[in-house]
Amino acid sequence: MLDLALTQSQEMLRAAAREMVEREYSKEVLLQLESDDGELERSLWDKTASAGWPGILIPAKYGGEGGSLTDAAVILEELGRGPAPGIFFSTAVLGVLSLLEASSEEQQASILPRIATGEAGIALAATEARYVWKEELTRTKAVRRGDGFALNGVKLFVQDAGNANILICTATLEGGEAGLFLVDVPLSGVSIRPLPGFLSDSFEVRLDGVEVPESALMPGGWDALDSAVLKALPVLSAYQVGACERVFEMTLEYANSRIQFGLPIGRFQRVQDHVIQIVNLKDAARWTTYEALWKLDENKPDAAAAVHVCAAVAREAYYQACNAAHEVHAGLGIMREYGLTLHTRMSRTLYHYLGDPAHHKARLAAELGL
Amino acid sequence: MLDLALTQSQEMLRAAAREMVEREYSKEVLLQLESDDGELERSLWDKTASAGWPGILIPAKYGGEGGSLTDAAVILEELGRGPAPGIFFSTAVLGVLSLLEASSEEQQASILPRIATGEAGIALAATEARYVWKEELTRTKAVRRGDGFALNGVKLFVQDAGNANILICTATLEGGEAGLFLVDVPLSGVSIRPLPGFLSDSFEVRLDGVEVPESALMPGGWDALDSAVLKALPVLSAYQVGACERVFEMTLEYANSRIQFGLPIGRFQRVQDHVIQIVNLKDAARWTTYEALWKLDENKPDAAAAVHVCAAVAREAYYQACNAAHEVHAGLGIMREYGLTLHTRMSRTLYHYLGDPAHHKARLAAELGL
Amino acid sequence: MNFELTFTTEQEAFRVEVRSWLDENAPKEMEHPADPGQLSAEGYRKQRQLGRDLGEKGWLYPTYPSEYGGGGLSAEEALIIEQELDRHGFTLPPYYDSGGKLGAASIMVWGTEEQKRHFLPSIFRGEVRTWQLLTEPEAGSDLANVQTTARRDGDEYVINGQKIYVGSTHGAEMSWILVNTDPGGARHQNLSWFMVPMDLPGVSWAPMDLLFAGNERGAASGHKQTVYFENVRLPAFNLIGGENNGWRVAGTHLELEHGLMQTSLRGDSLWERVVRLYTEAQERCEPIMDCPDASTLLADMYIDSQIGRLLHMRNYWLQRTGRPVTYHGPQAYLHVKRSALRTAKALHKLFGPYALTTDADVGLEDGHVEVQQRGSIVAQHPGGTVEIQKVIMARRLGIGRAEPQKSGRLK
Amino acid sequence: MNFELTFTTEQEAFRVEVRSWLDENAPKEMEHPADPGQLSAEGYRKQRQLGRDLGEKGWLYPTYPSEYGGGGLSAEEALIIEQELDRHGFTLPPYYDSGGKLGAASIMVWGTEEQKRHFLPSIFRGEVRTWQLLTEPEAGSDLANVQTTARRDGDEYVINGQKIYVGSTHGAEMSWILVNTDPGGARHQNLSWFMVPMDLPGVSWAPMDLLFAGNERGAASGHKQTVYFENVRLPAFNLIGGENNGWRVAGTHLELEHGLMQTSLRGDSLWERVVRLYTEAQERCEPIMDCPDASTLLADMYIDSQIGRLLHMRNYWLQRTGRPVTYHGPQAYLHVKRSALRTAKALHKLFGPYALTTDADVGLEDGHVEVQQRGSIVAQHPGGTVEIQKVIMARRLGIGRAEPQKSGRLK
Repeated sequence: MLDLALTQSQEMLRAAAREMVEREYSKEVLLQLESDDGELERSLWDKTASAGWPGILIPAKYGGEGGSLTDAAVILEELGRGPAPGIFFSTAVLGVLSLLEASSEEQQASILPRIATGEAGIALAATEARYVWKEELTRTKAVRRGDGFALNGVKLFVQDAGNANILICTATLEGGEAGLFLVDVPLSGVSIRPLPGFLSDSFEVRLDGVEVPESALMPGGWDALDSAVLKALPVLSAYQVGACERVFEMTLEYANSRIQFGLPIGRFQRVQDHVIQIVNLKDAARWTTYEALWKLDENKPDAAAAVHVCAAVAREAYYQACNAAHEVHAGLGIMREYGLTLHTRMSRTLYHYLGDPAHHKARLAAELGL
Repeated sequence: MLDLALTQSQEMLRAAAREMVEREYSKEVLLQLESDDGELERSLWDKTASAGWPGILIPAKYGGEGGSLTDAAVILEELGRGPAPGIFFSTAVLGVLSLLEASSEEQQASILPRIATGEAGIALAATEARYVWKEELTRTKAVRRGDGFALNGVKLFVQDAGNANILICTATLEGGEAGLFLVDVPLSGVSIRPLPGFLSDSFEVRLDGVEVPESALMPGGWDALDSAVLKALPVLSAYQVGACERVFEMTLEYANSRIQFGLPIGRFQRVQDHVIQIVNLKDAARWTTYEALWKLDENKPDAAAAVHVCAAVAREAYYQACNAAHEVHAGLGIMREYGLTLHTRMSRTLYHYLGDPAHHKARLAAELGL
Repeated sequence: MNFELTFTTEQEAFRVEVRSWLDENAPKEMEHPADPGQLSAEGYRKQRQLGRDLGEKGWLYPTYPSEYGGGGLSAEEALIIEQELDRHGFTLPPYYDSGGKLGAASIMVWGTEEQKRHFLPSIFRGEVRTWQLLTEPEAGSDLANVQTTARRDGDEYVINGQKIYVGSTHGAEMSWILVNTDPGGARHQNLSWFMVPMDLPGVSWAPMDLLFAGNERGAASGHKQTVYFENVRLPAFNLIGGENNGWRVAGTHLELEHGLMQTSLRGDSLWERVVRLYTEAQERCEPIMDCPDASTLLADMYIDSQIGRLLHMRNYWLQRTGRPVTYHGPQAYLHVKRSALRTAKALHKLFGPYALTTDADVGLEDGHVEVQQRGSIVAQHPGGTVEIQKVIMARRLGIGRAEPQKSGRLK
Repeated sequence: MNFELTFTTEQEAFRVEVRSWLDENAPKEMEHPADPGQLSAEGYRKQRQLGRDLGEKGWLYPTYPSEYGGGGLSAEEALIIEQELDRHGFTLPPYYDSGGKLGAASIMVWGTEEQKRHFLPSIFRGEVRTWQLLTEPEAGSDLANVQTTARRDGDEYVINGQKIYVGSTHGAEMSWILVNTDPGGARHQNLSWFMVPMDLPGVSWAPMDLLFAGNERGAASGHKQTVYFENVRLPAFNLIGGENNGWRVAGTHLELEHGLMQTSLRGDSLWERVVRLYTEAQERCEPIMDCPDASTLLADMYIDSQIGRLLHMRNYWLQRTGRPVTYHGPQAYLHVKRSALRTAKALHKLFGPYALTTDADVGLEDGHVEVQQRGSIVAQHPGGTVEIQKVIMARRLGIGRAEPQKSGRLK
């Protein structure tokens, strides 16, 4: 029967996650993180790990929870309220799904337990100079050397690389297809450099003759990665949904408490319309996202179209919700200490990450046979 | 020196045109025209002709005014306030410019004086099944027969064909290029059929073995026609500017006189924003249009880019201004007798006519070297 | 979570029953004119006959108590009936009866037992079609400003005034009306709500000449009417909810009208038409227009239709499970209105002038695309303008208010 | 009509004079940091030195009367100076001096002869840079709600309070301030407007930590400051326009600030940068993103820039020819604000994450593209939010009013 409620255990998970995010990822902490050298972020990660959440998608045999994508989304939605840093998504969602889809039994047995305990952090180093999600644009090369491979190339806009100790790097094999390599960092020849500006936790990863053993290559290739990304996308959208919820709450509260012309500014229709826009964006993002999650969890054949719908909607929603929130907050909103700009920056970072709305609409059109 | 005012004689022309439009093209008359069999339209045409306006762009030696494109635009802007039917534009602007660009001295001497006196009405029958402005999409064929040609094909969405007595028809010559033919109507083999619906004065023209003499072929081809269209476009935009002005006036008046909740509805910010939107649209259309006209009249080398800017802006402006006006008028606006829907219908008709905004943006991008 | 409407074995058995009954009893050769104003008298008669046949089985208003002529069925069974009717191209009811839907819901909340027994069965059995009489020239967005008056005179009320944007083609037997019963009274406390048989002396109507009048939710309405009341004498029994309590009665049906009426959760048939048109043109290597962002336009249309479907699904679920429904109705309604305009623009961009003509040879889909061009403009206003939907959303969300506004009574 | 700025022979001769003077005197190796907050002390010193040099020739505030230190030149000559400065990458004034521009205009209207002679020459000669002190924590859109007070005490006023979003990096020597001089007085009749030297005891300031602070019109401001007043004693002579007349004085500079300050009519340098970036990428067959509607996005950006140019040109012409200027300023300002957001989105779509980084290797155009991403958000608010521009437009257009509102005094 139609049931749009979370299960009881999901509700408990949500409550715990909300409590943790409010306690650990306060505005003050997140502002501090903007100028963090990594130490603060690691200590936060340890706390998240101790709750068992990095293992949410990891099978029980590897020490995880064996949860559904919807379970993971419940946690991500709460993290989005922070907005907490992306390393959780990179590791526990995208990283784990990539390993489950593409890696060998041995690789899984070696890495997944370390993720579950919070020991390992993963970053996917796939994108390069052209920021388009296509196998043939991989220019990083993997050349056989001895028992292993030498990797050469530059990965750009790698999310969370600075906070990971394992990179999943795409590199072209001799046959021309992309291979997926597990690269432990730090490692000789790997240099990781943050890209400053109006985006969060984005890095350049240079691979200069990086030597990795044979066992670093995963059996699965680009298609496996693609299907991991497809599953990860609506979980990321859930993060954007949670972020929109928080932006909505901040904005409604401000609209009701800020007095100008003797009235709460929320009495003015122009201000109301900004708040209404945020509500409409967040609800569209929420329901397209949870339907896509349900379709993936239920293995529905038309899940891919639903995924691209929610990916397009949630990216746009977070971006525009932040803009609308800025309209309501005006001067206050652009003060760093107020905290709205944490969301604005994150909304920009996630707008293009794993494909911007135009990309997902193109994929959607393809899924629909257009 | 920078001078954005009309000249004194243009101001006189404007005043006379406004007076004529208010007198002859009242809402009641225009509503009657919607179910007219042509007689009313012809009598209105005669009155327009008696003012000498059909000759506005015709050189003095052919009995015209020899006016500038800006002069013509002044008249068209006033006609747009009606919105008066399109036959004036089709004849006195697009028709005359096509003849001036593409036809022979003899053809001009034969037809232009008849236009100046109001005797001849012109329609350009160029578009076919694919509604794209490209020479190679002309499928109507002109085949040599005796001293002349036989024309076969179907022209679609020909504006004002039902009110014209000369058609300018494009048809592919044996060499594959499009030729422009002057076709007097009525004529055996030509059938003209109105296309009903939410558009104004649009016709299907079927050419079934239509025989025309050698002298019907104009010396100029598609390029000449293209440059006539380029000049006609901002004059059409001026019509849309005038229409937007009228829509603005109707809407402002209604916002100030309609009382709901004890206040003029114009006191509500949401209603104000619709009116403001109309003002912004009309002003953008106005100034891009008159700059393009000035650039054409002054033979500026970058006139084409300006033309495509104003064409894109004015089409969108009229379309959206009508939508915004409907928001303000709500129920009243959709009553035929109120007159707003005359504009709505015309705004739709002109949205795609001679190229929709997407077409003009593509042409603009090409002009800008993008 | 479960985003699917699933049914029990018993319910699926009921579906079989409905299906076979419909295969036997639903009229064939239905008319689906693009402009519902073109529905013939014969087409209308068929709709009404099917309505009476359904009514007899309790399938016309399936979820209402059988004691009043409803079906006493579950929401799932009602949905099954609706889905099966949809296979035959019918809605539930098969004729335009928004007045019956909204009126019945209001009477269920505010009527006396006697009134329920008197008014509901004829609606539920399909014996009457009911119009809603709300809007007036001076009462559009400001509905509480109605100027039509009802003056008490013994056991009767005498009604005078004028209502606009009423109903449909082919008339109605019944209506309900919001009128002023205390011209000097305080706003919102001076209104009353009556059931009015349309054959009373002094009631008359005439069609309005509009850009387009059909395609509201449910069966399309066809033309809208102006209804005149000239000294219409009405039994006091027909007053529902008490004198000067009309604004609260109206709160019930306004709540429903503002986005909570659509329960069918059907797909978007226009979307399917458009995809077919577009892909057919593509296959012939002949898009009508040079439209560089055609696939984006189509993707956006699809996304809009998915959001609309999901918002209605959510509202249905909230109602079904007794969860609070506040801003949700107007939100869904707002989406439907706004996305209709976006779709119209996209169709114009994709198909150019073809989207605008009803011509049998040249027009698209027997005029259904042209009708959407006009209908999308008109659709911004009925059931509350876009602005009114936002006003309600803002109140229900508590924007700029100490307390969010409460919803109208639905029970 | 004539859409071209043409100049007489005399004016062209003046251009030659300006050009050769600038070639000789304008500092070389100018800094153009993407974030003007990065302007070095040395860069600022050069700007100020050029300002003083221009001021000496009457070219800093060219159109103001020479008796007050202005240039006594025509609008055309001023435009020539501006165009020639633009060739060297400078604005007029070459440093952030919106307070000087707006303050001087207000003093010209409301100051006494003695006040003009006292305050204007140092502004016009570039001896002081002036900040404007308007916004407070409780007075944003509702500017008339300022809480900073000035209490008369003998020949002095004593100022206490706090102003935010003030000025620039590298300080200022002068400011003007809107304060409350009658805390119990009626709204709009309780304010006064003062000139305040920034070196008075009790004045202090500290930078605000903002998303972005620069890129207002004219020379960019760099950081914004919070300015504190603690028992600052100010000569009563510094009161401009009389006690409790401050709202009318403010009407003058608000009129200018709301879209009438831009006179340069320059092209859009960001547009040129973007076209270059895009075409370079195209030529290498390497658009950064798969962006199906790239050419539409670029065409839309171009169209926005043309509309902005034309609206400013119209406003300039209206002012120059003494025609009424009503809703026009806020309209142009609104367009600038809104199109900045559209441009930011388009750049993000065209260049993806590249648009967001200041990285020297990876970022675009030395960070100018990234700065636009942040700056476009911030640009919605200063000089009146988007909502305030609409409020003024609605009043000036007379929407919902018996009479359109009159503009602030500019003469």
